[in-house]
Amino acid sequence: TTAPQATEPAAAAATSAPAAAKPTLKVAMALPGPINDNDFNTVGYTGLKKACEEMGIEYTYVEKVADADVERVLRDFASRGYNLIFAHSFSFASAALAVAKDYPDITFMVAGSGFELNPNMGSYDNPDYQGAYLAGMLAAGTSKTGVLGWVDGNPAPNMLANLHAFEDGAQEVNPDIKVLHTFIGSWYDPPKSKEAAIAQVEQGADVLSAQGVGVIDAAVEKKVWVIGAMTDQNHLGPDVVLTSVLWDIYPVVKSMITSVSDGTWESKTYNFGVKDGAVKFSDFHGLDTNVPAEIMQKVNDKLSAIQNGTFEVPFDTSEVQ
Amino acid sequence: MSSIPEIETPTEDEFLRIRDIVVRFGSLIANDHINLDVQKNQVHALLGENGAGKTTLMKVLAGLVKPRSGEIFLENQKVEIHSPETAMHLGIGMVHQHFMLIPTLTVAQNVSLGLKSVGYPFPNIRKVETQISELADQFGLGIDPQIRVSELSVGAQQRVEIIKALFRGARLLILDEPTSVLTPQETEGLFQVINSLVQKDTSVIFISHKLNEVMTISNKITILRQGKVVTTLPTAKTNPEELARLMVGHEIAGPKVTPSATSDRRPVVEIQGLEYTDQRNLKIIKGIDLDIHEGEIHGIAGVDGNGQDEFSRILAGLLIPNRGKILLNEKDITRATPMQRIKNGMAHIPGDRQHIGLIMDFTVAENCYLVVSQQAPYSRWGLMNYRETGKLVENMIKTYDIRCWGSRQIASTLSGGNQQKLILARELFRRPNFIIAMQPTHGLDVGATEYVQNMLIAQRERGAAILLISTELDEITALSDRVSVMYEGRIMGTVSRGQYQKEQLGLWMAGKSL
Amino acid sequence: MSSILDFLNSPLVVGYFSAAMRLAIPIMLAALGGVYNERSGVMNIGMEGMMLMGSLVGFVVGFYANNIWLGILAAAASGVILGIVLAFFTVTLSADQVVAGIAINLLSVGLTSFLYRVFFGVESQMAHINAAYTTPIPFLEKIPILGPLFFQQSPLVYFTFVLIAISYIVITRTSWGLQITAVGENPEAAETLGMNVQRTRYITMIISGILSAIGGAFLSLVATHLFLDNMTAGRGYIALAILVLGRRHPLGILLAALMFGGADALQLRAQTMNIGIPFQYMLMLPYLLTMIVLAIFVKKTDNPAALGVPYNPNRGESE
Amino acid sequence: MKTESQDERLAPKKKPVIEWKDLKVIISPDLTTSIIAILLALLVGAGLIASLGFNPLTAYKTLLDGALGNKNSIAETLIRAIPLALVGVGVSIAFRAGTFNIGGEGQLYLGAAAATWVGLQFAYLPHILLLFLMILAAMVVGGIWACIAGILKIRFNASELINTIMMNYIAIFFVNYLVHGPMKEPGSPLGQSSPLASQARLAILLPTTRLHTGLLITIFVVIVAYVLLWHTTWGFQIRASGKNPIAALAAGINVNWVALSAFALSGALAGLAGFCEAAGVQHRMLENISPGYGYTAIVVALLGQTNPTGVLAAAIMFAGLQVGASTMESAIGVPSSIVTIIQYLIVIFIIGRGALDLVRRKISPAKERSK
Ligand SMILES: Nc1ncnc2c1ncn2[C@@H]1O[C@H](COP(=O)(O)OP(=O)(O)OP(=O)(O)O)[C@@H](O)[C@H]1O
Ligand SMILES: Nc1ncnc2c1ncn2[C@@H]1O[C@H](COP(=O)(O)OP(=O)(O)OP(=O)(O)O)[C@@H](O)[C@H]1O
Ligand SMILES: [Mg+2]
Ligand SMILES: [Mg+2]
Repeated sequence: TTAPQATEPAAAAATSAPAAAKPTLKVAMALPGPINDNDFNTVGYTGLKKACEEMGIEYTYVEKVADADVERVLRDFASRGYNLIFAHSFSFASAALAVAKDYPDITFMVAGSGFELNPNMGSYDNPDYQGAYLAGMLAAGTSKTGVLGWVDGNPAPNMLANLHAFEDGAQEVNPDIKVLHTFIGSWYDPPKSKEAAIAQVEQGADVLSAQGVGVIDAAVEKKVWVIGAMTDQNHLGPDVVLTSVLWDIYPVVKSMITSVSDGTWESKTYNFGVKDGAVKFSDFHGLDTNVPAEIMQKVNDKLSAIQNGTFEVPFDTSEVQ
Repeated sequence: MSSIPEIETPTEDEFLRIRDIVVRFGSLIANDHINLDVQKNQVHALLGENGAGKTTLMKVLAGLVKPRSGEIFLENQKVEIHSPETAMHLGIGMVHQHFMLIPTLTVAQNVSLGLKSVGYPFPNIRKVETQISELADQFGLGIDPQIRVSELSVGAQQRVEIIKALFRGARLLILDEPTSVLTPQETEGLFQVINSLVQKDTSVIFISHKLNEVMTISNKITILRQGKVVTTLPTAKTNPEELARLMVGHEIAGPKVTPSATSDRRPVVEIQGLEYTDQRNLKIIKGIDLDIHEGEIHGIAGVDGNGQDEFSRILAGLLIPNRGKILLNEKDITRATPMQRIKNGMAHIPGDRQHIGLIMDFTVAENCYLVVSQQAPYSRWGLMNYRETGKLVENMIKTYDIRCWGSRQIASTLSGGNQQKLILARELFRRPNFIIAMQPTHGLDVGATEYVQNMLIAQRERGAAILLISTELDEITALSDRVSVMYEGRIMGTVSRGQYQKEQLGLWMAGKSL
Repeated sequence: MSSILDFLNSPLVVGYFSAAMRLAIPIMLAALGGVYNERSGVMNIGMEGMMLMGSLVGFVVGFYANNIWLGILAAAASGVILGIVLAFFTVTLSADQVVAGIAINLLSVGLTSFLYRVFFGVESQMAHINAAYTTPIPFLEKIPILGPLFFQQSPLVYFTFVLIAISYIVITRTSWGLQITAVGENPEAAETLGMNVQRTRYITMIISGILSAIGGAFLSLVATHLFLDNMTAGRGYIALAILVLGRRHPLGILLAALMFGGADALQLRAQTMNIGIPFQYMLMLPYLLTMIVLAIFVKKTDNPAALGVPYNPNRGESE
Repeated sequence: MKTESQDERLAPKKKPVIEWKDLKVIISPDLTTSIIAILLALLVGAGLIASLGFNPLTAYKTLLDGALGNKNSIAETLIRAIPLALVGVGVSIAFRAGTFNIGGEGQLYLGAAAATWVGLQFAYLPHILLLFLMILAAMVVGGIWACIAGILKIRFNASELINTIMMNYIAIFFVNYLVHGPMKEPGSPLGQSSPLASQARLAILLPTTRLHTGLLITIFVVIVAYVLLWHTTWGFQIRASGKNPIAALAAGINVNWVALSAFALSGALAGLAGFCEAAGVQHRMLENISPGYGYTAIVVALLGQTNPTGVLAAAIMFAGLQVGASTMESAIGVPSSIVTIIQYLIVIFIIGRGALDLVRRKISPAKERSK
């Protein structure tokens, strides 16, 4: 074919030698799942895209990277001149550390926290557990049965932190609240997530927390409330998705690009949470009338408390029984 | 191509006329310009050695094999038989050498298979059942239409096959070696059925290797040899000796066997109270006591399917009996593995050479050292010694005259006779003192048959004990020093050489003791 | 007496049984298709890929046509195509049936992911369709246990029951069912009776493709109303086990799939009760149960005699 | 094809000692068709790539570059080929013994877990001894896990194909339990074990890359498997039992034992692959240590025609495609699912090479008739 190659600046850039003139910033991201999952990976992809396009930075990504493959992908990025690399999964930490040690001039950022860092490797937490705390309050306050439901794929640390924060938040509103939780053993099995959620509803849960695709569908079918996660998932159930706990990594990406460019970057765990507007509730789409006013008030007070630092959501990744 | 000119003017009552049929399988010409005429209300016999092309010609009539050239006329109308369905519509029914029944279905279901006329899409099995009973009464074919085929005896299965053909309105019934699985008494019954068929406007093509049967039942006889028609004769004008000569092309001389003195030789194998029940809980072997002496060929006669196959497998170690004892050279081998038996001097020439005898995808060489692969010097410390096996294979090929282009030829591409030679080479090369030979000449031509028989006799002369299981009574009586007859898993009786009486053996084969 | 009835009609019991059925349906559909192809003597290891493709195609068409029945029809069409492809390899070319099936499965993973993006792009909100959930059948839904199992379900579930009934009749009562059995038990005999062995096997493989694809479409159109990469999550492989467990009989499939669904529904409920067993052990339950039942109750002698054996009619020189 | 038939016509009528068709069987009968299959699959892939608005040539160049372009990419390709080849050789041996091992995935997981456990427990042992023990643990555990399916087959006649699939789920859930429970790294939030100490790791083979000595183990295994299949009695018995178990039994071969031992060996090799991943790549046990190597390896075994050397070649090709695919995705944005499609189209076309024979058979009788 004689298709013009002008549409592929990335291809040209990939072959040009990076350290020739001035080191321009090039950003790459490895994501563990498909970028259209409307969940964790969509958050990563849209944050990367929004920040880079806004700042005119060249970027790339590889999706559906298995844990077993990530080290190779990161090395591939590094060897092709990407100098700010996001490893968008807690499970990529040890691979990223190994690569970071071999490429001291490149900055690595890994999602999550609690693992070993390197002078050129930091991490960005996903403090959606802060949102989960608020969601727990909201859920407990809205629940009439005193039973909440939580469905998840696997006990990943951010998921455990989320669950524990959700439980804590719920207990703050109603000390007798019961939170049911189920792991289905797979991230991508919507029908099973749905069945797990239905099982919880049948055991009395009337507000669910959707940590996997499929839970909202159960809420629609069983006519119970559900709180979405990561992106605004109201469109999946306009009558039952009370709100969604949003996480946005655009602030992280943008801030990293800036600090790496001007040399102020330092190795630590960055925490862009409620305070920075990276974690928040989505629009209630008019459903907020279903939440008792005093609960809404409590939740908003808590939100401010988190924002001004007077309250810190406990971070707990211990395994559940 | 036929040796005598055909009469070209068709006679009034001619039913089927076959002209210049040619069938090739690759380079092999199975039917070479065959001409054949079958009259109405007659039994026309086809004779010929194994591989002469009889079945192939019949499959052409049944629409299962497409001829390369040639014409077929039915009642003077030229017909094209494209498929089994057209054959059925033309009134041609065939009972195959190997039964074409579905064991898991009932008789009525088997009969209605593929027939739209019995109701479509819902066959009216009830109606078929009554119709079967009517047909059975009409032709004297006793059968219960509701029974599962897997529960039927071989003779009954054959009656089902005949009913299947009649049910489809067959006016020409082809019976391909129908008697090879029947007792003399069952054969008698079949002949009555054939006679009543012929009287009721049906023609029959009857294939058999048994000359006396052909003489009894047929009106005309056509002899095939190597795909060609040798001649067609009216039965009345010939005799078995002439037929035999025409079939083979030369006079047959049976193997020369001198009697051996059985009594003072030591028994190599002793079998006591052997019983075997299969997976379906059917008692197959119902108590066998038998011994085979040094330098003796002990023949087991009997109609196929009376437990001979299981018996040979039990002796070879492929099946474990439920009860009883087998001693080989005074050692108890009842539960021994095949390897332990082989080490103890056993050799096994299985009836099914393609499935049990050889690994068809292996080379000639690999098949040659299959048994000795675990023994020095052919392997040491678990490693194959290809220099030694090479010598062995070369030796075997030479000694047993295995015709192949080299030891790396794949066994499945050998001719049947050479496959059997390969098995003989492998099994006899290690000079066993007990040989199980199951149908060792089955499917072989005269030359190869003679070779195999002489090999067995040579082993006997060497002092080996040989168990010869065969459904060919003539072969058994010619070779054996003693003959036992097996019927429904039992030994009906044993006689020594010189005391054989066909009638008595036949009664035993039919399960009737004296 | 009435307390037992109350218990049987309590939401927990009713919910458990209807969940067992919902979890069973997709597997049941695929396994039901397997009844046809395995009875005719060919294996379909490609069910997983056919389900996945069915769930994508069903979803795409269901979404754009805004009609789940059209989606199911389209899924069935994709099953026809994959069925023909697999039959071409296994029946016509006598390729290894296991390897060809696995190749279809792995190909489908790539193909569905690719096609989803072609239709929905990567950045839009997750596509989602709206459809009715359950359509209980009046009066019958009130029967204890049987009501929730059979009569409080979505229309596609009723459709599945109809398919099972039809399959039961086809397999045991029609001449074509006898033909399938004949082809699977003794292809040579079938040939002498004028049956076309290869064509029969093609047709059974196509039926199998259709039912697997509908099973997949159930996941995306009825169970969850959306599509996600690889969302069948191995159900096609499980259907293979259910097929053997149900002894290749439509009613056996119904029971075996229900057993699996029942174990899965039980484990999902047991997890929320915090009984101290790690959830991973709970997740193993359906698989372990399947293995145990398989070992104890199913004999290999139940297999059709010609299963897995390619058949090439040797008609002299015509081939 | 044309030249071939002309050759035949021109050839002297005298029958040579070894005919051309025999030679063709001895050399590689399927090499040309395999190449045709690959080209065909690449052609279809090019169509898909072009349909997305990319230049297929650029895409393929990037793919090749990513797979083999420099020392590092070659190393990465080889790293990925290691588990595929090891499991693939195992699958091949089981296949040659007439059994299907679809359980490579679960056996790999358990092998990796066992090796890691030994590596952590006995970290004080000297390097070579420790590695040896880890290998032993991985192979024994993988082998025993496979044996369960083998014994169920022999004892209950239960299909090993179905049981190994079920056992994959069970093994993976069990490993998930381990890395979140007893084997979990203390203090870490992640579902993974503690890292292996340096003496429990495989050494780097090629400096500045990740290529580890697992490659040498793999090459060793390929050679051993080759010798095993073609030069040992056991291998001979494996092949005999696989081709015709009844004939093998009648010839004195203990078929059950041979099939079971071959199945155990195939499980052991999958376990060994798990060891290589844990000790050579991840340096610990992870909950997702394999992205489906166990399933891919079945297809790799087929592509390699169940010959150890062929399997190694097929594994390298598959690994190269996968490695190149992610480069292609990141460099020019072509989704990697296209490469998955290409990979399995290759497989499907190779299976479909029988169609060529079919066409040939359809044509040749017509030719003969016209003579
Ligand atoms: N499908 C086939 N493919 C290749 N060769 C065949 C096929 N069927 C038959 N033959 C060959 O054709 C020849 C004639 O076989 P046919 O079965 O007609 O012999 P027959 O006279 O019936 O012998 P028998 O008495 O053993 O039944 C044999 O050499 C046989 O091997
Ligand atoms: N599939 C095949 N491929 C190659 N050669 C074959 C094949 N089948 C048969 N042959 C060869 O064709 C020839 C004829 O085989 P066939 O089985 O008809 O021999 P035969 O006349 O029956 O001999 P025998 O008397 O030994 O049984 C033999 O030389 C055999 O090696
Ligand atoms: Mg014949
Ligand atoms: Mg022959």
